[in-house]
Amino acid sequence: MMRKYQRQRHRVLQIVTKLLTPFVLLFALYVQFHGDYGPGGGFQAGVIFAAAFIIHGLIFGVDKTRLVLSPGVIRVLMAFGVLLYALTGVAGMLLGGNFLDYNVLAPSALSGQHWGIFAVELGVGITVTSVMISLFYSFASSRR
Amino acid sequence: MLNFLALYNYWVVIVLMMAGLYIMIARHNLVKKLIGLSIFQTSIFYLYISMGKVSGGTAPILIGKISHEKEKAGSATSAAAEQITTVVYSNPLPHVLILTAIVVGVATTAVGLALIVRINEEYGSIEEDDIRAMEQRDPV
Amino acid sequence: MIEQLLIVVLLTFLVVCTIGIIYLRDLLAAVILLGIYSLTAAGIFVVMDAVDVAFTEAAVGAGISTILLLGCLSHTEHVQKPQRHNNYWALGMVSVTGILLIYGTLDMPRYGEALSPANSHPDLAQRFINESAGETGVPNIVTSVLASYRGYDTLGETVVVFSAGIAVLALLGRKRRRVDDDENEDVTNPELASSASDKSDDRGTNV
Amino acid sequence: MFGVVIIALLITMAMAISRALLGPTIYDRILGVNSFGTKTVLLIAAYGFLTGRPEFLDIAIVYALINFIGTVAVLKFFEYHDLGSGAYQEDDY
Amino acid sequence: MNFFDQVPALQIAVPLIGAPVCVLLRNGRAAWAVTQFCSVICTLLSCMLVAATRDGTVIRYELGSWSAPSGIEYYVDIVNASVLLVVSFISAIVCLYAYRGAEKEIQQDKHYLFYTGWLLCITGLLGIVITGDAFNAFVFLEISSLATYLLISLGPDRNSLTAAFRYLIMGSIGASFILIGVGFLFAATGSLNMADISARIPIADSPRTVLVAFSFLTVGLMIKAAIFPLHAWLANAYHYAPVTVTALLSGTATKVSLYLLLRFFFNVFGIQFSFGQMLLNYVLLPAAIAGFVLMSVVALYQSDLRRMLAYSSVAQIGYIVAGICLVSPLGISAGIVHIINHALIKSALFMATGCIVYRLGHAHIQSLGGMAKQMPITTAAFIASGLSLIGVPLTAGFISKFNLIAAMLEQGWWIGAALILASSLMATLYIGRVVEIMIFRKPRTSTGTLEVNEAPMQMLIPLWLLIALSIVFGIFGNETLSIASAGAERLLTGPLAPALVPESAYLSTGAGQ
Amino acid sequence: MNPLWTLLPPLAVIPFILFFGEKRRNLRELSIIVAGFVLLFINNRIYNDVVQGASPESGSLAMMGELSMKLSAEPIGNLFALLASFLWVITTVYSIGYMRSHKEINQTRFYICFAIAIAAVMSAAYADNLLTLFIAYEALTLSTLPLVTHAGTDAARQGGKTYIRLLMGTSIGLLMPAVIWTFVLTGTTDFEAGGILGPEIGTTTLAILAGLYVFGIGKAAIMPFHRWLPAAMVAPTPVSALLHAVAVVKTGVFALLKIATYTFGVDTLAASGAGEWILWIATFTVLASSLIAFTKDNLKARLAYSTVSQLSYIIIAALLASSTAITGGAMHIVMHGFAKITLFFCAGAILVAAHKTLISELDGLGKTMPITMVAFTIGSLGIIGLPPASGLWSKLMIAQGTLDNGYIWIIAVLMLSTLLNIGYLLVIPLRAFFKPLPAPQSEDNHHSHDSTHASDESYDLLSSNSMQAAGWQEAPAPSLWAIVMTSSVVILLFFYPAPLVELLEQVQWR
Repeated sequence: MMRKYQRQRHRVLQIVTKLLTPFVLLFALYVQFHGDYGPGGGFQAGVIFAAAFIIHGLIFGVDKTRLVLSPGVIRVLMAFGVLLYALTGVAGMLLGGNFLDYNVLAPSALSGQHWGIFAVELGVGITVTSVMISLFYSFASSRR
Repeated sequence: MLNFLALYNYWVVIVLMMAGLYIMIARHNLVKKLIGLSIFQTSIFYLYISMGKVSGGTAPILIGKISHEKEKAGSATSAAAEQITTVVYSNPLPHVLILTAIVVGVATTAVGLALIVRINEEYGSIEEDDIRAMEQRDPV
Repeated sequence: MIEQLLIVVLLTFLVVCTIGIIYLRDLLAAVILLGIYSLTAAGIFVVMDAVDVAFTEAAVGAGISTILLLGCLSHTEHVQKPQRHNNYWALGMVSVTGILLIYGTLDMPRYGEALSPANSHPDLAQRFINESAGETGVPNIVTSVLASYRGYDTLGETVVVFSAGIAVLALLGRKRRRVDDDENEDVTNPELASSASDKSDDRGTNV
Repeated sequence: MFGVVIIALLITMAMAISRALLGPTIYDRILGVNSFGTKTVLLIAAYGFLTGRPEFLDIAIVYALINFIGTVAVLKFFEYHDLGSGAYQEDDY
Repeated sequence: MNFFDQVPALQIAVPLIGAPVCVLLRNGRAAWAVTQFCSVICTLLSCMLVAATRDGTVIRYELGSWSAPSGIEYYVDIVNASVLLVVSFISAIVCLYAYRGAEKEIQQDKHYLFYTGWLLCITGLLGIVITGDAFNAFVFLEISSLATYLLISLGPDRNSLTAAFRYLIMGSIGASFILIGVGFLFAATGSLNMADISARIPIADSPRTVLVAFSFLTVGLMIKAAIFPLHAWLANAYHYAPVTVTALLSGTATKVSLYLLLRFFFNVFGIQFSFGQMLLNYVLLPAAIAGFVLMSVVALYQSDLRRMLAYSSVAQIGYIVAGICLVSPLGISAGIVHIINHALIKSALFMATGCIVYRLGHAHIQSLGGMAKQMPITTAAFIASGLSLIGVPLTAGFISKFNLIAAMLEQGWWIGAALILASSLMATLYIGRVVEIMIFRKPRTSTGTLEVNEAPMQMLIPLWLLIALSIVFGIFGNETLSIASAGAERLLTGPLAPALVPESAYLSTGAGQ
Repeated sequence: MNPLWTLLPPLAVIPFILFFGEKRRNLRELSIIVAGFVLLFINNRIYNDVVQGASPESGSLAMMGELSMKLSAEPIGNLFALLASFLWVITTVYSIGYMRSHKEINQTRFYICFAIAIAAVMSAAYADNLLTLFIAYEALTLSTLPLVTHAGTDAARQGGKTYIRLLMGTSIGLLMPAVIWTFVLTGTTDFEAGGILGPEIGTTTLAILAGLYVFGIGKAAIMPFHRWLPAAMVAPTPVSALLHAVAVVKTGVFALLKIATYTFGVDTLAASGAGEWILWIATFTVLASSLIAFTKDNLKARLAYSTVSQLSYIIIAALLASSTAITGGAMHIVMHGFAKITLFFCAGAILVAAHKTLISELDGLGKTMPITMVAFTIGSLGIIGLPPASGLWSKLMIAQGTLDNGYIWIIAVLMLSTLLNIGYLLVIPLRAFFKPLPAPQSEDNHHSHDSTHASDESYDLLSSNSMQAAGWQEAPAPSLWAIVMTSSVVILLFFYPAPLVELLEQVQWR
């Protein structure tokens, strides 16, 4: 009886969260890719992306969120983001420029810059997302 | 007097900064120390951002249509160049620096908090005094 | 005018929050005040045209930081013990530092000064504002500087985040849960400090 | 017009902050911080229109989101003293 | 792509890419292999840089191909090339040692995280050293700091956690001070590039701001470098960290901060400003001297070997700073030589201590009795590196001490020279005390014998490699001295870029027109 | 011949010592004696070169900028090297008897350290500059430390501690700054004829510098840095012999002579009077240590204080800054070296054969150990400087040197000290020969007094001593042979000091 009451009590949050999460994710993607034109960028997008998972974890319990996005995957993504960034830089080196030189990534300097910035922002976003989620997992893991 | 007003921002920031530093040094609660660190660092960010503000300026996101088509890149430049003659932008550089610094700050806070959780597990306390007493009782 | 008023009032909020944090012994309240502090600071950043910074400060300072602090507090006591004595030594040191800083600001470029060295440097501030769009094709100067001109800094920043992730993983990773499994839950109780110290012993053997 | 709005917002923010600071109960503080966050969202929106760059409403959205998450987190912490528990599992009770 | 042009970037890129690779591998052994590989590659790369810059060449590498003040650049001359070499070499050697050395101290399932932290630490340290951008140095300082907090906290007993936390607080204060300093410099000059700053400081019309920037950078770096009154974090950190980590840090971390201090004092603010106007030598020299005298005394009274060596480190840092404060070619080169030599010596000492801890589980000085019988090679290594620390001839320590005293006497600082000698004598006492116990004291165990074997070969070989190197540098001291005096010459040339003429600065100002 | 060759025999013999080890100890010791003879031969070749006025030198190894490590032969050094290499052979022979009959532990280690010490002495003897000298000096300190602490007992540890603390302390605290200061003042540390420190440096600086050198070379045992010498008495007797006659103390005074001659230059030193204040301390040391020697009943301790006193003779000789005095000092290194090593060998022989360490126990020992006691008499005469022993010549030359620079009062001190020498040294053979053998209960006493030897187990003399038949209880044959050898050299040098004089005539004073 009591439990049922509890369940009822959290129903609103649960539904709101379920509704909200896709929009938050969408917003994160918007911030990620619209960062060139407005405020935002990889870092902010990563945080917002992580925020979607955090609110999920807060409402449904972090164990449930772990099922959605397992710590193993998080760990890989964490490393992948950094690698993506660094390898973009190395790619510049291999194509004849300096480290992190985007001009050489594509035939024209401007589109090279475009791709370069896209790639590194993505790298930042992935790392920040996964680290933030990982932090949340670590701190919120159930004490009892 | 004018000087005083113009520098008022800086001074408040310095007061905040020192308050943060004071919390870090003088408070014996470990979490409080980290909160102090946050305040300290945030005030430093504020110091930087103040330097980049230009009176009458606006956020350093170029106003006007900039084409992101690759072919039109050349003309976009000239369009942007026209714009900047009329609009004053604040200095973007401190913003970039502070974006980095914020991230660094939160990373430090996260590591510090993780350490606190572990310290609490091992010592059963997050008070500097208690921990020190315990360390003295059983030096390793 | 409104702008200056906003800044002054918001700064006052910051000071009020800080004083609250210094004196409040309830850490939860301190965390809440820190959240307000960050939101206010982000507001000031907006007023100072640093929209990206405001964005980040809000997301990180008010969001992630608060959640991490709460996560930490959920493992620990959340009332600070009364401190027996005030630390006058620290106060003195901090005051000296503050006075030195204020001395340093006396001939700093005034707030909003367009001709200050920082804002007029031909190769940095001016170049970014005037040339970046042409050189990178990105209208958000902050993004272009962040990802391209100073992309190396941002790489460093990403690595910092990564380091923090690694550090927290190492500190609170799998092992901790194992401890939870076989230890009693009441580790926050200071009376059980001895049991906590026992645990440090089996950390070595528990590999 | 926007100036008046901003001044009004500042005053309400001051009131919210005083509640958050003075307490006395934790609910007062939570409510204080929540309404403070809401006012900030409004403030930023208003300021964006005042300076003629309303596209920065993005930031306001983030604030709203963060404010929501923060409040949920604080409440959850206060209720269960734990952030990660699944609120519906038996072992919580 | 010309490979040699890319060497500076590879110096950072290699360990930086190695770190996430370690995480992806999730295997302790594989992570070790990656770390060892990266360290060795870094060592080779920095050897190339030293070779290239030895004749006074300056290598400037523009990241992202953005020209210098706008983008970030690497600025490599003989001063930082040699520090790069020290850092990566120590890392390579200690990593070899860590293969066995870390296995007991660190839990098996955390090994890969440990090595990730290791690589991140190295990335950060190398990044600080190589960069020519003040803010970038701060960013990499934080990378290395975070990794260091992690490495220290992995220590085998719970005190390592508090040690890491205290270091975190002190380190963050230090880093924040550096950030403030860089900020004020930015306010005064509008630039972040060290060379550009050095050109603009003379025309900055806000001397107080520069002064405050200077003070904050100095204090921040003093904290990071553990210079005497601000050294408190070091003892705990070195004591409770895994010994392997201590061996790594003692050779690298403080040295890097000292390098940064050198760079700022001499090449960014300029000698005239730092020492003429700010009277830095009158502030820092007493601190350095008090440091090496007091800390040697403190080291005498330690009951734990690691702690003793930690305090001795603070004392040795005092020597380096004292050398620098003389602002003479001889003094600075003595300082730089001691940066190199002390890295070798102290790492070797901590590695020897690590061997003891590996077998004994602790390093209480009083219970080291019988060590010479049970672990003769380790004991011999400890004695050999201890002699080097004292400054006995034919060891690296002698070279640094000889030059330091010569520099002191050259400037007529009799008292300084005498105090260096006094502190050397105390080093004799505290090293001698340990050696005496190791050789003569009967073991304290109930059976009267110490039931331990010699440390494994994988630990002893790198240890003796370092010692051999310190002896080689003690005999062929010119190898290090020539690098150091080239470095001193470089530092004494003053600002990195010629000062701008004020008019041109105004002319080029385009804001608000 | 390149003086670098002198390092070869002592270093090359180490692998042999290790290889033969305890198992084949005869071969082990044979290899050392062979090495000793090779070394003697090399030094002799160098002697031939030097006597003809040549100065063979080695290549130099650049160490720090201009500073390098280099060896070169000059007369004083060659003299010292000859002495040391000759005594190495003899000491080894003596050790064979002593160490075996005394059943010392770790003999292999003992011989290795001994060899290293000899190598260090060689490099000190032929050092071409202060830096090399300093390095050799430190190497000698470190390599003799295991010898001092050989027994491993608490007393040995205590003695070793005093030894290392005083010697390392003075060398790092005083000698090193002196070397560096010299380098800073002159830009070189080379030994040059006539010295590198000119009078332009100023008397005060020179006086301080001289003080730093004299006190910094703790091995010269000037008061108050003499404590290590009696403390090092805990070592086995061959080591004491090495320390007090050959290697350590002689390296100290030798270094001082060399510094006086080639760093200061006799002219500078004499003209500035920089050494005068130390002369007072040195003369005080001479007298005070003679008086202390009087009070010591332990034979080795008395000999140690006698050494302290004699060393200050040489310090005085160095500081007098006259060529005659320095020549006398160099001769005294040799004369005193042979005489004192004889005395120590005798002390060791008495310990091994009769288990006696106290002078008061020696009554009537002349009956059972006549050879030893005769040698002891000769040694004593050598120290005192009475014919037919060689000490006379060196003492005379030092006395002559005092007159050169007008320090007449020093002659008085020397006379007084000689009288004291007679008092505390000659009394010992007198007791041994003319006092009757005491009642046998003194056998029990020696255990309570003899705290210096841990492994002083009762040793069955009957089984190993071949001279038992004659009613003598002498030490084992090798030891006895060594004693005879050194004591005869003491006499030989009285009648035939010419080679030494010839060599020392080649010293370039300016």
